[in-house]
Amino acid sequence: MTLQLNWSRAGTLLQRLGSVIGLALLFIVLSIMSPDFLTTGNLLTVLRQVSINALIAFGMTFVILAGGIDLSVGAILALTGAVTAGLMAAGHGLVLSAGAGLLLGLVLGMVNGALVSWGKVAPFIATLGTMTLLRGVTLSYTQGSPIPVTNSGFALLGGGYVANLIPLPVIWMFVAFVLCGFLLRGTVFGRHVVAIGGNEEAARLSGVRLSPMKLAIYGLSGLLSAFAGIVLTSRLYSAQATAGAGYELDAIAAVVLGGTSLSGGRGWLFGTLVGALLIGFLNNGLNLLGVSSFYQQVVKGIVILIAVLLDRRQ
Amino acid sequence: MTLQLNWSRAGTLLQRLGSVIGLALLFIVLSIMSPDFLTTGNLLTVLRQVSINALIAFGMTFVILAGGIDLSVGAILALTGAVTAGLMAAGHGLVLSAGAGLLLGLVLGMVNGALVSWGKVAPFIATLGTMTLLRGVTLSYTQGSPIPVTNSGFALLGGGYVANLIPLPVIWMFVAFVLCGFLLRGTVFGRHVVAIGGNEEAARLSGVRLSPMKLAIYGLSGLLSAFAGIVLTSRLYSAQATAGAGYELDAIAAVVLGGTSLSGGRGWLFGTLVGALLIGFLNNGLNLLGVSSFYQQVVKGIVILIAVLLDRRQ
Amino acid sequence: PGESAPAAAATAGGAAPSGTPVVGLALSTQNNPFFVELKDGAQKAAKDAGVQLVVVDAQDDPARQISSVEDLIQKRVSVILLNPTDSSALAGAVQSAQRANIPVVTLDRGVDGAEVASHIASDNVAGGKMAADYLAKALGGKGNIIELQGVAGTSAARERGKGFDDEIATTGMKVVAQQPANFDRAQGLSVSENLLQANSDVQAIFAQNDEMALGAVQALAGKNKKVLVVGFDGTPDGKAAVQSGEMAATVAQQPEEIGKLGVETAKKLIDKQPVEKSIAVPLKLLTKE
Amino acid sequence: MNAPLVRMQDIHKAFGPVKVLEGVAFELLPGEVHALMGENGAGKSTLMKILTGIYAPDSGTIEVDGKPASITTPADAEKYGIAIIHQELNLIPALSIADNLFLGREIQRFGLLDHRAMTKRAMEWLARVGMERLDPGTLIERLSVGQQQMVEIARALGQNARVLIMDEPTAALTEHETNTLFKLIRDLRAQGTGIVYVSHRMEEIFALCDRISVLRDGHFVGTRPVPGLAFDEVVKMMVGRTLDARFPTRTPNIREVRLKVEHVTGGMVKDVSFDLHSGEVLGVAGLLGAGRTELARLLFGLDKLSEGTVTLDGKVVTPKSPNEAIHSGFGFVTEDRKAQGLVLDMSLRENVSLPRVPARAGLVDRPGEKKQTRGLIDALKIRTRDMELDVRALSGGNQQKVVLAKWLALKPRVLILDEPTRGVDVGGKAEIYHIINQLAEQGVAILMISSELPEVLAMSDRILVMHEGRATALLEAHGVTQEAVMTAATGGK
Ligand SMILES: Nc1ncnc2c1ncn2[C@@H]1O[C@H](COP(=O)(O)OP(=O)(O)OP(=O)(O)O)[C@@H](O)[C@H]1O
Ligand SMILES: Nc1ncnc2c1ncn2[C@@H]1O[C@H](COP(=O)(O)OP(=O)(O)OP(=O)(O)O)[C@@H](O)[C@H]1O
Ligand SMILES: O[C@@H]1[C@H](O)[C@H](O)CO[C@H]1O
Ligand SMILES: [Mg+2]
Ligand SMILES: [Mg+2]
Repeated sequence: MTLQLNWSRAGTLLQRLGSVIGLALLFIVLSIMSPDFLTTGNLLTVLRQVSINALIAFGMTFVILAGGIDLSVGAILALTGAVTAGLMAAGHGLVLSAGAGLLLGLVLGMVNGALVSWGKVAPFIATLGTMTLLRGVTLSYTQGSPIPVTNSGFALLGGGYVANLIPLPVIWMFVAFVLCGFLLRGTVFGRHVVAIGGNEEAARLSGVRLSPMKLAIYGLSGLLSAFAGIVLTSRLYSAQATAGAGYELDAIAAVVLGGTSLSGGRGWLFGTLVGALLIGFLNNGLNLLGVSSFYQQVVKGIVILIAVLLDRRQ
Repeated sequence: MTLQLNWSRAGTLLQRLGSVIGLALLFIVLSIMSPDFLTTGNLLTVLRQVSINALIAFGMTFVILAGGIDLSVGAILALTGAVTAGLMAAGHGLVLSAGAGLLLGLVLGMVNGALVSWGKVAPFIATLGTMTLLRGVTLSYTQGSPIPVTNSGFALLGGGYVANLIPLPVIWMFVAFVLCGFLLRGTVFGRHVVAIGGNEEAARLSGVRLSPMKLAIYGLSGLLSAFAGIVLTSRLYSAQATAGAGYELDAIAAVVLGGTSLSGGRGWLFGTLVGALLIGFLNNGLNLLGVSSFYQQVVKGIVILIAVLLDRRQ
Repeated sequence: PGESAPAAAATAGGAAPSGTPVVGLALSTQNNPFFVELKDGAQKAAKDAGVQLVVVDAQDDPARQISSVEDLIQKRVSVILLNPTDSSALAGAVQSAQRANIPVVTLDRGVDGAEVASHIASDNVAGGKMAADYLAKALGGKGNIIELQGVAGTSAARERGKGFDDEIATTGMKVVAQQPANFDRAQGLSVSENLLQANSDVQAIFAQNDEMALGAVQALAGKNKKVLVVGFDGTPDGKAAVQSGEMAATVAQQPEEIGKLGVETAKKLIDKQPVEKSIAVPLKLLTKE
Repeated sequence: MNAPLVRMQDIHKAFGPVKVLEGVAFELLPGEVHALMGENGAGKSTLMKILTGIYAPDSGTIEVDGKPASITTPADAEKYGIAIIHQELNLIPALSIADNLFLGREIQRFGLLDHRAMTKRAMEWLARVGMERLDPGTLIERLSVGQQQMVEIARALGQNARVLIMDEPTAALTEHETNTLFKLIRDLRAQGTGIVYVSHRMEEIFALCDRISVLRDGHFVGTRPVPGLAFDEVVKMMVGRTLDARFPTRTPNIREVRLKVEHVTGGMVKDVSFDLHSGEVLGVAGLLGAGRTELARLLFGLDKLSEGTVTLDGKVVTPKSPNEAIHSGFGFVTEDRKAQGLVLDMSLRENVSLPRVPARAGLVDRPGEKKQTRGLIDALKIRTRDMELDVRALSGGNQQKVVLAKWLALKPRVLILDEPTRGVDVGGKAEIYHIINQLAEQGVAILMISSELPEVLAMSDRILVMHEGRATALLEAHGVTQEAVMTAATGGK
């Protein structure tokens, strides 16, 4: 019985390490194939590129762990970015504008949570609906044109550096990782997220309050998407009405590549970080190697499939 | 006990009728608001517009009923369309080219099925992988340029009329509807699809062979996507490398709006047809009413949400 | 290709019940300020000309565009202004309109395989050539260039690429890398970053529109190397970047003018006046001075 | 005795137009074990779910300690000191034992989970129910159904409730764990805890309970003290009539060897051999996790056999998949009807014909299917008037009969039954026994795994006893005692 237990632990660990090993392999291959790959500059560049997807994917990890899915992350990113830029353009300060953007993201996420819990709508379709709706709202709000940012302090948020070397978005990413990891493993909230994903009915009968939990979970996803939206807006010096199109799939891919089960209840945040890095390094590597963009997608598809085939649970 | 039985049946019927009632309401509202709506010409136009989505959504209904999902439909549509057009451009005949396209769709679908059954990859991520891969293959194959179609017989497939009135794609749609409906309700195959979606383990223990079934289910989805791709190519007089982007979401929306449960095991094909019509009439109506395209998305998002809120099971 | 006639033909030159003629504008997408300007130009002109303008948006999907053109036919508009998502896919839609006796005017991009009443656009091949000529002059005919391409499969990307690449081939300059960034600013940023990592010896970046060029500008920020960025379109953001020196130049189109000319042409068609088969809207290379 | 701990009065509950409870009363005293009895679907679980805040009653009152109580959520129930072990397992498979034990009432320090304290406490709780061998870090999904049931019990006990409701706690347990549980219950009773005990195992009721309340079709029939109460009287209260016999007698007609199992090994099953004859019922007994279910899974091709051969009617079959097993003549009534036996959202008709849909060339033969289903509904006395009803809406006992019906339709040569009467009421059990006998008479070879010893003893011709994956004894059922079986089951000689 004791043996069985250890074996089961080891099995899980091995499966989990699948993505880490994949990342390591990719890293080695790219280092050998491209002389430009293994430079501080390039690695930091990739980390910065990855940060947006990682921030969204951290929130997505909670949602997927709880057995849901959030297709509206890209749309929330676009709208909150636009609102933040719009407020600044209207003369409001950085703190108020960014704060309003974050709050909006939280609220929109909670609307998703309300649709899923009180409305009893399947998460896929609920967030598909809000995604469509919010994309329309963003287009109406921006009238299709980018909103330029002039506040130079705001531009630092996504474009600044620490110690003249490490891009600020990389710092945000790691701070978010530590906080979210802690939330997931160290708190009752995190425990209940996993419980809901594992067996919603059992969690309910054990006294887990599903509706507030779902509001919080989707709210967290909305909040992190909004934060990503603000960082992206800052990096681009402008808010784009169509920003974040397709980001939901990238985020889901990162989560799943990291070994979190799409049916909920099983997963880890570190895997999501690894998954996001895997995608980022792959994109970067293919560009460095000068692979034709047509073939890049082919390679990416194959890598996704190989990674999940290696990582699958039997 | 007896009462309960009748009640549960009635409940299901009422829920199912949700989408039908929704469609009827939309129909009435549009007839009143736009003088151009209720004309034979317009109704046939909408039916023709809907046919592509409906064909894909019929296949998607089987996949979703069996508890899966297929994100690769749009990519399969694009690739099979391109290959069909490419073969014709290379001088092959209509039948051979279209046949090859259909076969390719079937095989690609079966690859999805193999990944899901033998590969034990979650359907969402398996088809996300093939979607990415196939998009890349299509871009490489077409080198990003559309492939024009010159065969005038082929152009009839999507552009022709029966009795000088009913567009051929509408005929395809209804033929596919009848065949698929029969497959689902009248055959052992259909029975097993629903059983797998309802309880995969119980189905397996009852002797249902999961792997061949999944190959067939995803193969059917691929086949119908290919057929849609061929019809679309014919309508566009050319195969577009980027055709079908986002069609997976439209098809899923049609299936779910029609009352089929995303978690599998519950649903009907007629609902999917109604769902597709709902989306089609909404698009058409918003255009006829001259609603600003920015707000169209807002309206569509709201309609999706209202429809699923009405249609949900408690 | 023969599409037999649908019975449901609309009455020619139909009009809104109120008596004001209705013109349909089928846009490829509004996800780009370029088309928003085009639409603005058309709307202003419509007000002046006393016509009602109905705008439909295809979100860059040709199938969706066919549907919206069909919807305009059903609405019995008098003229359809078509900004095709792709040059090769809309011939059938154009023919349907003509069968319903609705003249079609193409804007910004043409339609292959169908006659239209008029075609109003910039010459994208020429525009690509202008960008190449500018760089040849600025770099003295020598240097390495990165090219950011638009959405693969769109005529704008194809034609600009062709104009640019063909002209570059006649000089001593070299396109060392080309990747699509899908006319998108965020993608312009990350693709540029990656390409710059791989190609350290680069003197210029040509982006097939301003959005991507602005992304490239961000990628260059903080690098103390001089790389000339040339964009295309002349959007407000693009022009501002040229003024501030962040971008070296942009091949400015006049989207508002395209939209305005479209509506004016439509009005002429309604009034049964003759129109020009092809109207070239001038391109202008904008640089700092 | 003092005032009642709990008093429920005039409880009404309907789901849609279906009246499930009509004016039910129930009273629980401190320090008593109170049996709640009734046929499948009588409303027992519903009543207890109302008491624990899972369902809201349509009307009626609940008093705790003589004061009106408002219990609308599971958390309310906990506040009043009411704990429940549900009829269905309610655990999170991917979380550890400790995580599950503390779900909803985690121990925290400074707002953070205190893992160490929870692990320590979990070990105490497990030891209390005799499961000290389990590591609190083990994932629930690694446990057998019975072990999971013990975790549920440990969790409920950990709440130190004054009212403890157990809805069929022993349905998945064997004698050994049942005895452990009874000892715990008696201790709690001595401390003044009130216990509601729901079970279809009559022996347990008489061995354990002080009073008994009976429901029939949603109506309250009455409450009686157990001492002096006759078995037949309880049955009469439940069913409205007396039962002919609990275990119908059968004249065994054992014929040639049908199934030959030789040195079968795989998973935790080690080197099991036995013969099973046409017309024979071979009972399989063993403790929790002895490997009985695993043996059945191996025979049915669900798990991979690492060694050994299986011969059916002289032909080596050794199934590699359920599909193959079915084709060679096996049927398998699984232990967990919800997870493995039924497609809950399909109709009774569709479930029954799932292993083989009556069809011609792939096209479903609807009339044939209906006829077949009608016949099975009659043969098994399944209580439903419409075969189109989703099986989800049937009571547990009737669902169990549907699982049986599935396999009867196939006419298997070897039928494996894993806990065939779990959760089935006395009447239903008798009917199932009757069917088993009929099948045996028709020459079907039956392998019957059961944790209910009286059932094994009464129904089997021979008994295979398993211990830690091995067959430790093969006994002639005639004249064998419970003690002999238990000795073999615990590995003793
Ligand atoms: N959520 C529900 N919706 C509709 N009907 C229900 C629901 N829950 C229970 N029922 C019905 O209520 C009746 C009583 O069910 P309940 O589970 O209380 O019976 P029980 O006495 O516990 O039976 P068993 O001995 O089989 O466990 C049954 O007919 C059942 O089908
Ligand atoms: N999926 C699994 N993975 C690992 N071990 C398992 C699994 N399922 C069961 N086991 C272990 O195998 C052993 C045998 O379980 P099995 O279900 O065959 O026992 P059983 O005799 O039928 O008892 P029960 O009455 O508990 O069903 C148990 O110790 C259990 O912990
Ligand atoms: O001319 C336009 C613009 O350059 C735009 O940026 C992309 O599409 C082209 O058709
Ligand atoms: Mg019950
Ligand atoms: Mg068992």
